[in-house]
Amino acid sequence: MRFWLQHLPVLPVLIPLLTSALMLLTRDSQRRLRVILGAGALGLMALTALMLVRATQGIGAPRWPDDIGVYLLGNWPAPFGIVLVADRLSALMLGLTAVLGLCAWIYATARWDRAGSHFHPLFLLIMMGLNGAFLAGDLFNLFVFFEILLTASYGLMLHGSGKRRVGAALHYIAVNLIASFLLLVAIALIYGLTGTLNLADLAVRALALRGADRQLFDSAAAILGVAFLIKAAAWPLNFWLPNTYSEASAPVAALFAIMTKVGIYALLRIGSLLLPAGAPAAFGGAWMFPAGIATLAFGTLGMLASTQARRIAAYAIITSSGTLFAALGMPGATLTGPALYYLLSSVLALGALFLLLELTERSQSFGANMLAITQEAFENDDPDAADLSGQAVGVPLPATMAFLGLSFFACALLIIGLPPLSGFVAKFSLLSAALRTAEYGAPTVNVWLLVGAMLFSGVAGLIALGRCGVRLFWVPEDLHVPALRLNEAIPILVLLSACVLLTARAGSVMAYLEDTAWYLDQPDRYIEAVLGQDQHDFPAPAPGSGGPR
Amino acid sequence: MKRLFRALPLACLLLILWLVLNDSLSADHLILGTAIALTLALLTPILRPVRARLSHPLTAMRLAGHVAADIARSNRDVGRIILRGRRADTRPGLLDIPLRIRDPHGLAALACIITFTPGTVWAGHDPVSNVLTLHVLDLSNPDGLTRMIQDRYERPLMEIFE
Amino acid sequence: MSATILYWAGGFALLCFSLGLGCAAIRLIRGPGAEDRVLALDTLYINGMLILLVLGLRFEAGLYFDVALLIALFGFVGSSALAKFLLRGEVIEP
Amino acid sequence: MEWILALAIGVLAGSGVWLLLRPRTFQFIMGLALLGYAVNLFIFAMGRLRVDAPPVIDPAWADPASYADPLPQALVLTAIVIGFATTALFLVVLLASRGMSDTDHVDGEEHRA
Amino acid sequence: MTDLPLWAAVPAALLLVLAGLVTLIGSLGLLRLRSFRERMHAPTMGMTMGTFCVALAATLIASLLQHRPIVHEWLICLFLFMTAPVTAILLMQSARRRQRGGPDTPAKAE
Amino acid sequence: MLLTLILAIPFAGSLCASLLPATARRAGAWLAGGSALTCLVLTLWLTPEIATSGIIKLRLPWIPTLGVDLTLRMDGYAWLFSVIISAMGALIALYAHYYLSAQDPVPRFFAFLLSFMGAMLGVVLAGNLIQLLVFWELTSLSSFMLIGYWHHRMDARRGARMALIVTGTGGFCLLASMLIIGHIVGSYDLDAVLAAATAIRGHRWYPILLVLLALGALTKSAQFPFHFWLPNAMAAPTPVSAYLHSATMVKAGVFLLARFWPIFSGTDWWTWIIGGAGLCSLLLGAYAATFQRDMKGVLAYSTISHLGLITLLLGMNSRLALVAAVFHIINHATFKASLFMAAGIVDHESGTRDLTRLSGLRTLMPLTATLAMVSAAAMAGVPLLNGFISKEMFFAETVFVTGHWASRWGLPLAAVVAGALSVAYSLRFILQVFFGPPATDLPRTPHDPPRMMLIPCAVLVLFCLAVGILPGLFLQPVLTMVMRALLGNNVPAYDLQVWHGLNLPLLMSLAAMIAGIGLYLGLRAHDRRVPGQVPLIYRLDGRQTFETLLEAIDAGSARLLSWLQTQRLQPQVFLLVLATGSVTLLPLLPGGWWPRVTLTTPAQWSFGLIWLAGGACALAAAYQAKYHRAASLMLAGAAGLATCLTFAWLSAPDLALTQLTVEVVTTVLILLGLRWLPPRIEEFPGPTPGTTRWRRRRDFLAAASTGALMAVLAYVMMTRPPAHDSIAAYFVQQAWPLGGGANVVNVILVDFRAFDTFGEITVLGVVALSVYALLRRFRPPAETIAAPLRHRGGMPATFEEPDLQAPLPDGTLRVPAVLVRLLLPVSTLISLYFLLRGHNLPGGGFIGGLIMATGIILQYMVGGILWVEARPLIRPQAWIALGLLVAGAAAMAVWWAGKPLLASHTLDLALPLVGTLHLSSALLFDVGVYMLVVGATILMIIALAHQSLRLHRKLVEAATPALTERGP
Repeated sequence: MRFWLQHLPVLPVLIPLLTSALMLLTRDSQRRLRVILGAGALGLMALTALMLVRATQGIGAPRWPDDIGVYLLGNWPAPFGIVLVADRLSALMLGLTAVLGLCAWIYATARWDRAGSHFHPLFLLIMMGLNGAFLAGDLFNLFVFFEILLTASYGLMLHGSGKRRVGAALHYIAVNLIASFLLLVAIALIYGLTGTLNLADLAVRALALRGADRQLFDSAAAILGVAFLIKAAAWPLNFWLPNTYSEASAPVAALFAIMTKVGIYALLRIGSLLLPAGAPAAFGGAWMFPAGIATLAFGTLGMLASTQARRIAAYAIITSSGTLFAALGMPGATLTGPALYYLLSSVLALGALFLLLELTERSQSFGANMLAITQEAFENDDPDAADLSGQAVGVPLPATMAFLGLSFFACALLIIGLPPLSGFVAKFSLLSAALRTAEYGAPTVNVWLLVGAMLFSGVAGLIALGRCGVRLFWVPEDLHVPALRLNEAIPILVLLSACVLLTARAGSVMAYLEDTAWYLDQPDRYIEAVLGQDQHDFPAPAPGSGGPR
Repeated sequence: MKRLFRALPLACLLLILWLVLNDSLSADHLILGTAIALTLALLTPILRPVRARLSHPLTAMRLAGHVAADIARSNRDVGRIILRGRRADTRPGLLDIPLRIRDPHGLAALACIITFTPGTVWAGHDPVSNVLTLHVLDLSNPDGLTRMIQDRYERPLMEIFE
Repeated sequence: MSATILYWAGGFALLCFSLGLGCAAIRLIRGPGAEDRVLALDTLYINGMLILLVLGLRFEAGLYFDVALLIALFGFVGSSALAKFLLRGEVIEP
Repeated sequence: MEWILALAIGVLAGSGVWLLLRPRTFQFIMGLALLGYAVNLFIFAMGRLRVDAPPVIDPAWADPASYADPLPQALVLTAIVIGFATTALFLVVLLASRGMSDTDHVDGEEHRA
Repeated sequence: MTDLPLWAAVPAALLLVLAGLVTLIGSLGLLRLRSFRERMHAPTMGMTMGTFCVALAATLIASLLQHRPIVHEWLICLFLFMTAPVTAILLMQSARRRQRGGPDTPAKAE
Repeated sequence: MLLTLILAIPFAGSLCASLLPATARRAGAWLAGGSALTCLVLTLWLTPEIATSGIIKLRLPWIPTLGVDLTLRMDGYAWLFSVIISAMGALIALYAHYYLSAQDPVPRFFAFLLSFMGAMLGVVLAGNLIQLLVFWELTSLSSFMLIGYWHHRMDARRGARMALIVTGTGGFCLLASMLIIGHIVGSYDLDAVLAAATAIRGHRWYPILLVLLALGALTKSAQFPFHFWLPNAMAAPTPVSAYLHSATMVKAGVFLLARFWPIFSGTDWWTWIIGGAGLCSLLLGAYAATFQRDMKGVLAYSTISHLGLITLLLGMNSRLALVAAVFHIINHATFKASLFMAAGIVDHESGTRDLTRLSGLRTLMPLTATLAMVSAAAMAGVPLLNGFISKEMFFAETVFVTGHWASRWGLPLAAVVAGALSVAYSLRFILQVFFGPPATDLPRTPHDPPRMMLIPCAVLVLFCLAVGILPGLFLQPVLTMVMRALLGNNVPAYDLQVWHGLNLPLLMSLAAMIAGIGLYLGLRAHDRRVPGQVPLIYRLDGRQTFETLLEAIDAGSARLLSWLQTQRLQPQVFLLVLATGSVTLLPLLPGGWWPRVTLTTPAQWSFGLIWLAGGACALAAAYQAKYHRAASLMLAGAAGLATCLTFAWLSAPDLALTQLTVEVVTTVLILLGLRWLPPRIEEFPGPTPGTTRWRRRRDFLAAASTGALMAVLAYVMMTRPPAHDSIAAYFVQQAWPLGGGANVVNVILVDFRAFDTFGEITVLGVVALSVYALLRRFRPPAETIAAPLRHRGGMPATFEEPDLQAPLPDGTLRVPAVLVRLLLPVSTLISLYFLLRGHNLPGGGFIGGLIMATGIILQYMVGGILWVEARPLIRPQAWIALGLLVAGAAAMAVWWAGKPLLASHTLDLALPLVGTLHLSSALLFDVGVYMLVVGATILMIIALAHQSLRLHRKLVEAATPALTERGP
């Protein structure tokens, strides 16, 4: 156990990677084996994430100085080699990813994993990309993990194929490819100016930049910011999102709920580290707030204007991004904790909503819709996948409609921010923190703008989701009770219970997040932990043959 | 064992290639090179069912000399034609040459030689009638060219490959 | 002395090769036929390879040789794929 | 040399961006390719230009000043491979889109004025 | 390169100059010749003479500098020799086929 | 503890009810009634404690960092409401049991009802503002569910949604106001807030705070101008209307106003906003009620009116008015609920609620008629009923208003008018339904309902009578307790009596009564002419306005959205370019960054020429990409070659090698795709449309500026001295001593930054898998199947199975095949050469892998897919997997030496003959890279190439419909 613990920060990357490699050795038709492997890997990842969350709190087995786990890959000291850093924020995001991923995956095993090849490896690899991006302590490594998660997301986005999906994916890929170029250019510029790629080292060196160097650095940071803002879906760079998210297959869309948050994570992380040197405009500086308000307004507008449930959900993602930007763009770290709470709640809720909507759509007119989906998804030239359409029907569970209705209701509450679930707590805590910043010299106009925009988005959500829910559950005369599988219902239940848990334990969760925010406001600890990390010399369990280096 | 034996020429070739590439005759390269060359030579027939049989190395050397000389000469000719540009009264055209050589490797070698010589390009080969079509930049002396290819190239190639 | 001679000779050769590269590029741009372009691309590769060889001579570095070797070995792949595309309509047939 | 390379980067990037703004999928993918060259050269240029100083060191003489900066090169290598991969993927997606929508417009439908 | 004796440097330099000229003429042919089939012949000059001369010069210089025969430049010639017909044959075929179709063949839909 | 129980029991009951089977009618009713009764008993149990100590409080921590706790707090005021809620709940449960029909899912109804009850109790018991808000919104939500209970009816859906949106929006405003209060006070605790009254009133945010609070309260209480949802909420089952929309939920708004009365009242703002809204609702509601056609419509508008009365009283800034308001809350709850029940009974029994159809029911259902008449009399303010007393108090308050003459005269006048109207609609309600000739065209013949259904109604009527006759006895102590809770020790002296002597209020009452009767008689003609139409303001249909507004919002937002976003890619890319360009320029605007000292490498002619050609090719590629795809591809290839030469020239041999091989593979890849693209014949040269020209110009400008920006940035950076302590120096210095390799780039790739490489090969693998997965579902474009292939480059129109045994292909490919097959071992050898030497000289896994892959692709090119795949060669997928696993194993092997992942580890094996053999984990890692690159590249290319097979199969199928089995 101790042996594994010392490698804890790298496990969230390694587990999915190796498991997916193992899966590739099996055939696509050996689905059961792949499912078993996937279950094992995702379970292990969840366990690892849990342990990381505990470790970064100072509880549990691996004890790290300052509760920040630094893993030197290749045993090269910090600014030179690549480091993985597990601090509270990373651990939090890892935990969230694990929960969401597990749920989406379980859901997919009911049906969707047979709608095309290689669902399981791709799913694990996107998890790997997400985990890596949350752990990366190196700018270029962050880019690499972004690429992994993006390419895997392209694959998953295309999973199931079909005209509209491919069309949406084309745009998604096109925009993200350009964003990747921007990322590369920015990283290159930053390296050219500072001579480092390590984030902690960069934070130190950015302090010393003066004059023209600083100007160029700000330019580079601006490009970097644009790249992250694209991924985080800031207006006007987010037009790809509604189509993409509403056309993706349900489990994929659910997992995508966290994709925009990766961009936000990157902005938050880099912004926090560059804070002492003066955060550049996109990283919590001048534009983040206006971008957030614009995005929030745009998402709200989109929710109002959409009639289709999935599109509403997609715009809800934009709204949540906008809220986060605006919150993180307010001065000081007062809003960071509540913003993180909001992030947790909205990711879980939106994930659940995407899963749910597919089931709901299935109830609309069973014959036509289901058949269309099935044909679209399972039309395949290879004979071993051809006759799956028959199996795709589950067993009608009791009280299916009540379950769906209540779940939808709960999701709607979470997204709108109505009591009693965590959406409300998030909204309330954000707003109360926003008002508090007014005391610390934030422009009052901004405070009111934020409060107003958030409340208005709540109202808009109420209108949109109300209409949508009424249409889905109340209007149709011939609501067909969909055949639901247990592994389609359980993930939704788990996600929503997670939200309930967030609500019930709001006190302790909020305390944890406030601590996280506090750590983010003090980048010195992070920097010291990374740059001060000695080369590892783990106690070997068995005498190794030959001398290491 | 027979396979091994049949793979030997190719293996030797590959080993030489390896050594030239690494520019070294040290023991480790020899061993590594032999291993790699043998493995590759043993695996190659999977995708290369037709094997070349080589003989008469001396003829081959002589042929190489001829080819080098012809290349140099035709370089000069073609260069002149290019430099003269539109004033040059060249008559480009196609030329059919009946062949006797059948071995695919021999034909391939002939193709290499013809293509590698400026002024002539392989323009087609009819396997049934075994007629080679050439495109020639300056077709002032078709018979001479036909003879040259048949005597200077085809015959030695037949000696080598058949 | 010999270094100077070689330097200038190398420079001259480089210039010639680059000019040749330019000629090929003009043909590549002007066309008119697709075959012309393929041919020009092939020439471009050859000229590039020669440039690398001369650079290798100038800098006395074997590293350039590798690139040239690779061009010699695989420079034709692109152009022959193109040629096959022109000839048969697809590069890899059933 | 610097200005030549800078101009080259500019021309490549300009052509690439122009193509990215065009309506056909093939134009887009060519734009990606050209922009990819530009970006790779740009990253490479961040290590500053060195002639005849490949970072293949003489073990006895490992003075950083006498070798080109190896790190941007490593980054470009990664970028080239990732660029290749994404180009391939985009190509296949555009083919799929073409197969399903019967058009090669980037929006999957023709916009007629 | 200063160690190189003059008797070797001069021929090597001449070889280089020759290579340059030949290759340039070959490439020029690409522009000056009238039809595609004629143009087919031109680049071969660079491929053959140009490469030969450069390889020869390289071998000369490298062998003298390192005091042992260095032959790996000839691999390049070998590979060129081996691969040259592939493109040429395909290209010629393509050009012939198109010509057979007549000048009014619709433009290729590449 | 008891407080928790009071709050928990309804929710627990709700949960139980929701778990009951849909047919458990009786159990549901018992559950609901039982829960409500228990709550009532518990509340009453607490009475002595409330009476003596004033407040009972219970605090459970929830989110301490935000100052939000679960605080249950019961004082006299809350007690009063708890009693109303639970008592009414019990009565309604009984009533509903008889009201609901057999088809309805009854347990669900009770589940919602109970959850509403719990929420409502939560509102009144909340000791924390945020907690109050939570329950406040819960009442809205459960009201939504209850209104939409019969969701198959459109009016129910609409009404439910309207109520939800209006009250929900109000809730958000309330949230904002609570936040501001919390901000001002520094706590959300109710007691703390009540103690900070002066601070709140004096704060500069007070006006906005008040507006927000009023929005919350007025929407909830259906006050003007948000009153319209209440009549539409009448689509709910009548028990719901009786319970939520008359007795309890709509009272939440006035509950809140009264609760905060000590804090907020006493300012002009308060008077104008609250009083004004109350006055408007009072008059408007009464006026509209007079003309309604629907029985429940009358009651709904009268509810608005009565709530307006209460609100007006609250807005009067007088403590006595507050007393009157609270008193009227109680009274209104009783008589209105009983009226609703009566209306529900009539509806239930006769099948309609239409006042124009109903008539003369007095004889058919005498008991109901009696009860309804008494309640209606209470509503009209007839003496000896409770409505009279509260109305007298109201009149008295209006008389004592001071200030502006308009309010001095206007308010009493308005009061009389409202009184007259209430008399009129009460009369109309009773006379139309129960008097007159017996109706004949009713859907059902009505008769009195079962006794048990009448009991709730009767209980309430009895209460009306009791209070009306002996108010002092029944309500004086309660009211005092309530007032103490609200006002502390400032409770004004008041006297609840039926007879105060002949005074102005009594005269006003009389006037109202007479005017009301007259009004009723006068309006009968109008009523017969246009039944149900409200004169003068019928155009101001709240529902219509609301729906129009919603639609306008939808349409407007859709339009705005279409203006603010685009579904097309080109504008998106343009925006992206624009955004990036401008933000990059922004920090550079001040200038001062142009290099002064330039450290240039001397320019070379040849290099310039290379880029002259390369740049021209790039431009030409851009120009040709539309119509001459293959040409464009070649031109881009030329630019790629120039890039490759640049890398080589500028000391990056590894890059040159990689660029070259990637170039080759990419060309093949794109060529494979080209065949699936539609033919594009150059369009007929005609005038280009102006927009297109403009767009092209704009795009050109964007492209040119981007290029210029990149060029400038690159130039500035290149001429800038390198960062003085770049980490690159470490790599150069340590590559040999610590990394064991001379090629620093490779050492970085496989050792210093091997993790990046690991990630990068994963990307490659992922892409290969995605490509494969997508292509499995590839659909060839329609016209490639439709049009014969001859037109596309002379492929055979029919599919001939290639001869898999033929040693060499026939025809043109024969000679190339011989050569290319000979090349395979050579290229494999060279790939291994580049792989193995990578650590010390340019090369490595990537380059090696790509060379190997190219060699194999060549075989496919000359041999054809089927021929090659008939021979066991390679399983790309397995190579990808093995590549990842080998790299992973190389990375993890050092774990057992106690080192972190990817630390390099060398194993020196002493072998005979050879000497020592270095086996480094870095080399193993590179082997993994090699395998993966081979696998991924091949998988992609081959997957793409396989589409031709698919097309051929389709062609064969199309040609021979009978033969539809799949090929091998």
